[in-house]
Amino acid sequence: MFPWVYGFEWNAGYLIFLGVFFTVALVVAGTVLAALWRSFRTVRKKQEGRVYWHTAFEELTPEERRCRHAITGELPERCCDREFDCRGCRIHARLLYSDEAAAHAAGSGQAEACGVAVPLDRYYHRGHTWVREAEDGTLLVGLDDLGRRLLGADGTVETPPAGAELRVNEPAFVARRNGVEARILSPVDGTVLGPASDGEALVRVRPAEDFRTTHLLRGGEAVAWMRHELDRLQVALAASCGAASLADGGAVAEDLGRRLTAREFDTACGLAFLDV
Amino acid sequence: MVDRIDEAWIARGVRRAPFSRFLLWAAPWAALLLLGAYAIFLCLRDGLFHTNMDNRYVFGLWIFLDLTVIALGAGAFFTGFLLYVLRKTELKAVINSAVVIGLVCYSGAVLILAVDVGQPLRAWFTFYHPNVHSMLTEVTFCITCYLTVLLIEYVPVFLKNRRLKWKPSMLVFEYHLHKVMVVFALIGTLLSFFHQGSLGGLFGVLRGRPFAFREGLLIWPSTFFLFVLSAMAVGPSFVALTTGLAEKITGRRLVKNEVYQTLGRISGKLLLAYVFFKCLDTLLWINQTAPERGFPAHRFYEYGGAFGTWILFAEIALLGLVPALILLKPEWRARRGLLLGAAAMACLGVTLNRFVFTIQTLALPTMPFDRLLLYWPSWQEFAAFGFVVAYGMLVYSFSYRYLTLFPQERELAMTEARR
Amino acid sequence: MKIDRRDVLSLAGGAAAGLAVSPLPWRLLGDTAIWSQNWHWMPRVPRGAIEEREARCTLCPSACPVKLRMTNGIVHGVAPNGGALCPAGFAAHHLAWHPLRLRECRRKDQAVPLEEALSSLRAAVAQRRGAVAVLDLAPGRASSLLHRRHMAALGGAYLMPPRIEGGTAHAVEALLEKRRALAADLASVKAVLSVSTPLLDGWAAPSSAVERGFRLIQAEPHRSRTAGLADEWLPVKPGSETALLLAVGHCWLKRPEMAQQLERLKGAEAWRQAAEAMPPQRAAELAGIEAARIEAAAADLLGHRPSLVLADGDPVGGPLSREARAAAAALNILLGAEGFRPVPPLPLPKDWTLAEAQSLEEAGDGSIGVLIIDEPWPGVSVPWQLVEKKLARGAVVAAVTWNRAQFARHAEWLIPAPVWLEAPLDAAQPHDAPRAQIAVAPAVMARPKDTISAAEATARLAGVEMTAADEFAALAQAAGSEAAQIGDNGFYWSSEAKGAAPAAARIAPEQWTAETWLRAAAPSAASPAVVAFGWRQAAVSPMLGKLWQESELREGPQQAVLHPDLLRRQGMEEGVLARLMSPRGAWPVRVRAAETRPDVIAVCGGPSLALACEVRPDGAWTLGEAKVVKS
Amino acid sequence: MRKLGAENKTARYAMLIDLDRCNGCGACMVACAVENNVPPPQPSATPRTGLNWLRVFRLNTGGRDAFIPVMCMQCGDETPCQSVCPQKAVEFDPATGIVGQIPERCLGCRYCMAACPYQARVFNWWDPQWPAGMEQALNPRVSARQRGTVEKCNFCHGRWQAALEKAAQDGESGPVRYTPACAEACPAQAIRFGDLNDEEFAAECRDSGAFRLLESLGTGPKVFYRTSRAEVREATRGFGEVKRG
Repeated sequence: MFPWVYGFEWNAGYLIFLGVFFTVALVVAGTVLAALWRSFRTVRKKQEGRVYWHTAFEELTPEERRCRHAITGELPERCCDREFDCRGCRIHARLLYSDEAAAHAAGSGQAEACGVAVPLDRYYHRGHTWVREAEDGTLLVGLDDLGRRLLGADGTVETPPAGAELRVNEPAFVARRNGVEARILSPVDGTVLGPASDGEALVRVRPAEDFRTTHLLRGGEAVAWMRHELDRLQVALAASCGAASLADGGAVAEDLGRRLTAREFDTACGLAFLDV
Repeated sequence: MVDRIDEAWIARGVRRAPFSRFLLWAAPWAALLLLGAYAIFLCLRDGLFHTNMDNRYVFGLWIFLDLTVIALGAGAFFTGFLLYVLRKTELKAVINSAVVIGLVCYSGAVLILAVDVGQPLRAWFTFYHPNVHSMLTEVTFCITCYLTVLLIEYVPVFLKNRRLKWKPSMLVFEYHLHKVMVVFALIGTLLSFFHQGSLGGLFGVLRGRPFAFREGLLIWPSTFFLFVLSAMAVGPSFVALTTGLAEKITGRRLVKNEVYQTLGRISGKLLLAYVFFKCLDTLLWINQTAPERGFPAHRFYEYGGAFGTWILFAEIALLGLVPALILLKPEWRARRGLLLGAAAMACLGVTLNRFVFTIQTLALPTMPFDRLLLYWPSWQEFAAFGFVVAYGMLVYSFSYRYLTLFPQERELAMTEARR
Repeated sequence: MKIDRRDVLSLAGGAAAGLAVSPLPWRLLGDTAIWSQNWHWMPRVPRGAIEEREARCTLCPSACPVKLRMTNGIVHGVAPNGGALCPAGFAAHHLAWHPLRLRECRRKDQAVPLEEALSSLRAAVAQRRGAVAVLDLAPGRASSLLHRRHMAALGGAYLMPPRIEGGTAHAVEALLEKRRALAADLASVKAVLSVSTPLLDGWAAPSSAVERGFRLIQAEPHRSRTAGLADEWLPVKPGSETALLLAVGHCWLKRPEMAQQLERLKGAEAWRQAAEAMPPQRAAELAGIEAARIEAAAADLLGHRPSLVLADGDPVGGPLSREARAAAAALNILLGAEGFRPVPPLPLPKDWTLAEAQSLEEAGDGSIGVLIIDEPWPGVSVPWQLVEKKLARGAVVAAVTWNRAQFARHAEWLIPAPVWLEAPLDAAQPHDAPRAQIAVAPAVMARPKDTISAAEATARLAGVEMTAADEFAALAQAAGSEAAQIGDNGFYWSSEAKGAAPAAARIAPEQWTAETWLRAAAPSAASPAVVAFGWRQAAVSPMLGKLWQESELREGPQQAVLHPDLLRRQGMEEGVLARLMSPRGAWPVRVRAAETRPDVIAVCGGPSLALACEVRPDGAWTLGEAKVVKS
Repeated sequence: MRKLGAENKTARYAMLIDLDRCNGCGACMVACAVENNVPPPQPSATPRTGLNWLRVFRLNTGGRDAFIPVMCMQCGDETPCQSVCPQKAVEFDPATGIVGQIPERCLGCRYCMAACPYQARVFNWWDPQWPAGMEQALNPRVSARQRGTVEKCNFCHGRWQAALEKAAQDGESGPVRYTPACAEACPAQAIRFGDLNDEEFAAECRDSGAFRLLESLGTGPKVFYRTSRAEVREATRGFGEVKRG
């Protein structure tokens, strides 16, 4: 193998053969080392969240990746190709004309879908969290009604400490119940100020400088989305939940989590919080 | 309670059998594994007299097994090549499964090779004091490198386990490794190409064995290229076959039909090309190579029985041409049963080809006063064979249960539920 | 300082990288290689200077000159010294470590000191419950002379096993009015008809058969090595030998010159009637071969004179029937193949008196009270039945033997004997040449403690004061200047025939009628018939297994040879283990397909195969009742 | 006669075996095994698993038995085994023309055995074992065998080495003369050992009656055979014996 080991010969055959071998070995080792180095850098830069969402989004089914405008019926069947970040999406921009218009689309009032409350005074994230602007300009972030019902009274949500950075679509909270853990994605960019004082929200967040709401659902769109979500959930759980269905006028149970077996609950959490 | 013990390890959105059922499935394989381990232990402790190999049958069941699983395991490199290099994106649905199959096949082959050699402790000599003119050196280098590559390819599949993924550093490493996968796919293709080829060359260069000897192209005999082509042809078939079997055994839909169609189509085309070149090679061998070395080719088939001309016919026509035609005709290919049947035939064909090159080559006498000898493996050989099969089944079963071998499974499960 | 996981990992990584560039792993790899060559169970090759020494191989009467290669007093190579050697000779030095070697003195299943055995035997001799006798399984050695001397001192008997080699020669003597020996000098004959005699396979002094100039016709049920090398093989049915030989005589009867020759035969008329009643067609029917081949053989023998007919039998399978031997002898007399001078007497020291040499068959039934069996290497086979008959009630049997196989079941005392190279080299008389020889040389290797040669044992019983070495020296002195030197203190004396012949075996044809001859001419009824054969040298060294176990060159001990058709009919495959079932017990045999009569199973064995045989009233022994069955 | 000179520094050792003389006694096989420290057969060894560097085959010629001793042919032109060994455990010595097998380097992959058309190579399926004590009688000039490696005839390398040492002591140069164990052992003197650079011996090997086994494979064997019996020649003839080109 080396010139100083018996059996080595200085001829073309040996040089080509061993040359190819050492090249292959170097490329393999180099590539693995490069991947390790890049991982190391990613971890140091605290970009794990981004990576997480990137790979998680890849695994979503086309159904789950359906564009918000397809859910409302504005567009024919379409899958999101921007990992649910509509902020730079040309189609989204074209349909909404401007961010301003988007901001005004949010109104007030209370809507509901099959018994799940969808207050219209807030923005919804597709991972079942919402954002509401408080009077002081900070943001309140909380779980929506479906998320709340899923976790029920026994469930807990672990929130990040004050000062933690949140970024859109990156895991922010961890929901726990019955030994099932699920990551909850952050709806906004910002810094956690601390737990929210009102019972509804989870944390209070100082928005990042370029804070925008373009990527969040609002108004009627949110209601349509919620219906779509309930439908999805119901289909996924159909096998175990029996005949009663929302379409027949059924309503979502107040403590949904308790009605579900551990396995179903696990599936439901994955579906709702987009944690695959 | 036992049934739910490992729930936290199973991916969300897919259904797996209760743990007890899984144990029930794994137990016989584990038993076979233990028996095989005992046989291997005997061979390593006492020597190879535990096998029925002899000075004529220097290669027996094990080398045949090696050649076969490596040919079938070619599905891994070729699917990777199709996906990452030729961008057949639909094959993403089976790439993980193909990687696991490749890993199982190659590691099984290396394992059995380590038992098969008389002095396994000296295995490193081949690396340290290589004779680069030997096909076996090429085989050893390539198989080791490619096994390393397969292990690296397996790492992201493994790290995507639900529990492991929870650790951000694992996930990040998986992500970056996945990003450079094209490099491994390319290197794997190169290695596997040479490796399959040199396995073919292994017999093609035996100038003392006119039955196996073939004329060369550059420094390689024609079998070098035929082995590569045949492995490429049956690789996708084997992936389709295993996927089909996994669907049958688990009772779930794992990949979309288009994946089968793509695999079948590619396999069919390559198989046809292989059959063409194999015929060409056989004609050349019958009319030129063998007679030139003093052995008229008909003498090889004079013994009849297990080694009559039927074996040539079965290898080329029955298990080569027929499956190729089935796989090429879209209407036939569209029928799952026919498609899998043809895939199975193609796999059998390549198995028969490897059998011919290992066992038949050694069975035929070269010296005029010698005779045809037959060989039947000992229980230790069968048990060690069983060890590899059981090992493969267990690794695949565990991988299927805890890792995402078929990314489309979740989607298909939901579509099914909607229906 | 807080140590976190990363520190541990980087330490491990650094350590691994550092280790790779250190010599340690490479050294370890190198060590595995050295280790794999030096397992503790692998034998070490002896070290030391190689000396060469001249000697003679005395394992058979050929007494071939050899060169011994030795290191540290141990022989590790035997090479011919200006001659030839048989395969057994090349591994003969392994005999000392043969797996069957008897290493301790035993009384039945118990190890006893040698002295206890000897004093107990002395006491038995003193009690005199019957005669004292030595059964010498390798007669014709210098040690045989010592035995006879010791027995003369004790008033005991010296017994020889039934004659197999040389059986025809003795039958000739018995059939002649005037005693004359057979010309068994193969160097000068032109044609030989050999009936079941392993002429080219260790028979008599085998070195004489290496380059043969005679036409050989071998009549034998299976294709033995001799049959394979013969110019013609007559595959006769076992038991039809007498018929074949009578038929050959039938072909000659019409010739006018035969009448004169026939007159010299004792009981000529009976033989003539028998031969007339056995035309070749009848014999061919009995023997299962074509009549034309018998006629051709008869013509060959007449056409290539001097010619010879041999029907000695196989050293393991036993002598042929008395009638067959006599029939062969008759043919030899017709051929005029006799007429050489008988074996001359050995030169002996003047004061020695020797006990008469008797055949075992001649000893009185139930007469022996103490029997010493001398079973040196190589001994011949004797069925135990033959020995048993001669023992008195409560007789004491002691076997002075090299091996644990043959007499372990029957003798009360087993006394370990030194083997070739450990004992003085001592060759036996050849049977095929009318010469007498003594070949004695001192031992080459140290003998193990507690071994005693049979001659030493009988000397101790007889109270002879001289050591064996002294007795040999006395023999050398008697041989005088005619003897040639072997090595340092050895000598080789041989003489062409002159003087009186030794005692003949008892074949008494004068009372025989034509019916006696014809009755014996019927072949064995059993089908398939089982016949025994063997090669005396087979058990010299396990290395000889190369010839039959690790190749198909020849048949070896514990092998049964069957025709492929018979093998198929018996439902056996080549190489499987089967059992030889005889009324005397069961023996494992490995079956092999070979060219042989399809109605014959030939079982090859070492000397202990004789124990499976039945002794017939005519002195022949056979495996007639035995079967080879699948195990 | 041998031409001694600068151009003749090397030897091409060869054997010429007279099949008419061979009577299949097997002395060569036993002498070979004893000389080269080959262990005696294991209880379950068969002709297929046996350890014979030299094997005498019985030829079925229809008539009188004929025998053919087959050992490593020390192929020259295109040694089939040397090129296939993955780790250089087979070496062709240009100074003697002998194909050497180095068991210490052998992995036991047996590829060389598959490559050899003469089946002259054997594998140590067992740990070599001698009956207790018999290892004292091993040949000091040859190393003991080892399990899991391939073995073959090397024209008694130990004897060549000894002859070389003796020649060095005597101050002789050039190729040495020696006799391998089988040639020494043959009671019929059927095996002759010589040097093809020796004109006289080479001429005998080129003799019209002399032939080699499977010549059509082009391996260039250096073991020559000779027979005057037509049926024996027929039984040793290769399948087609078509000449190349």
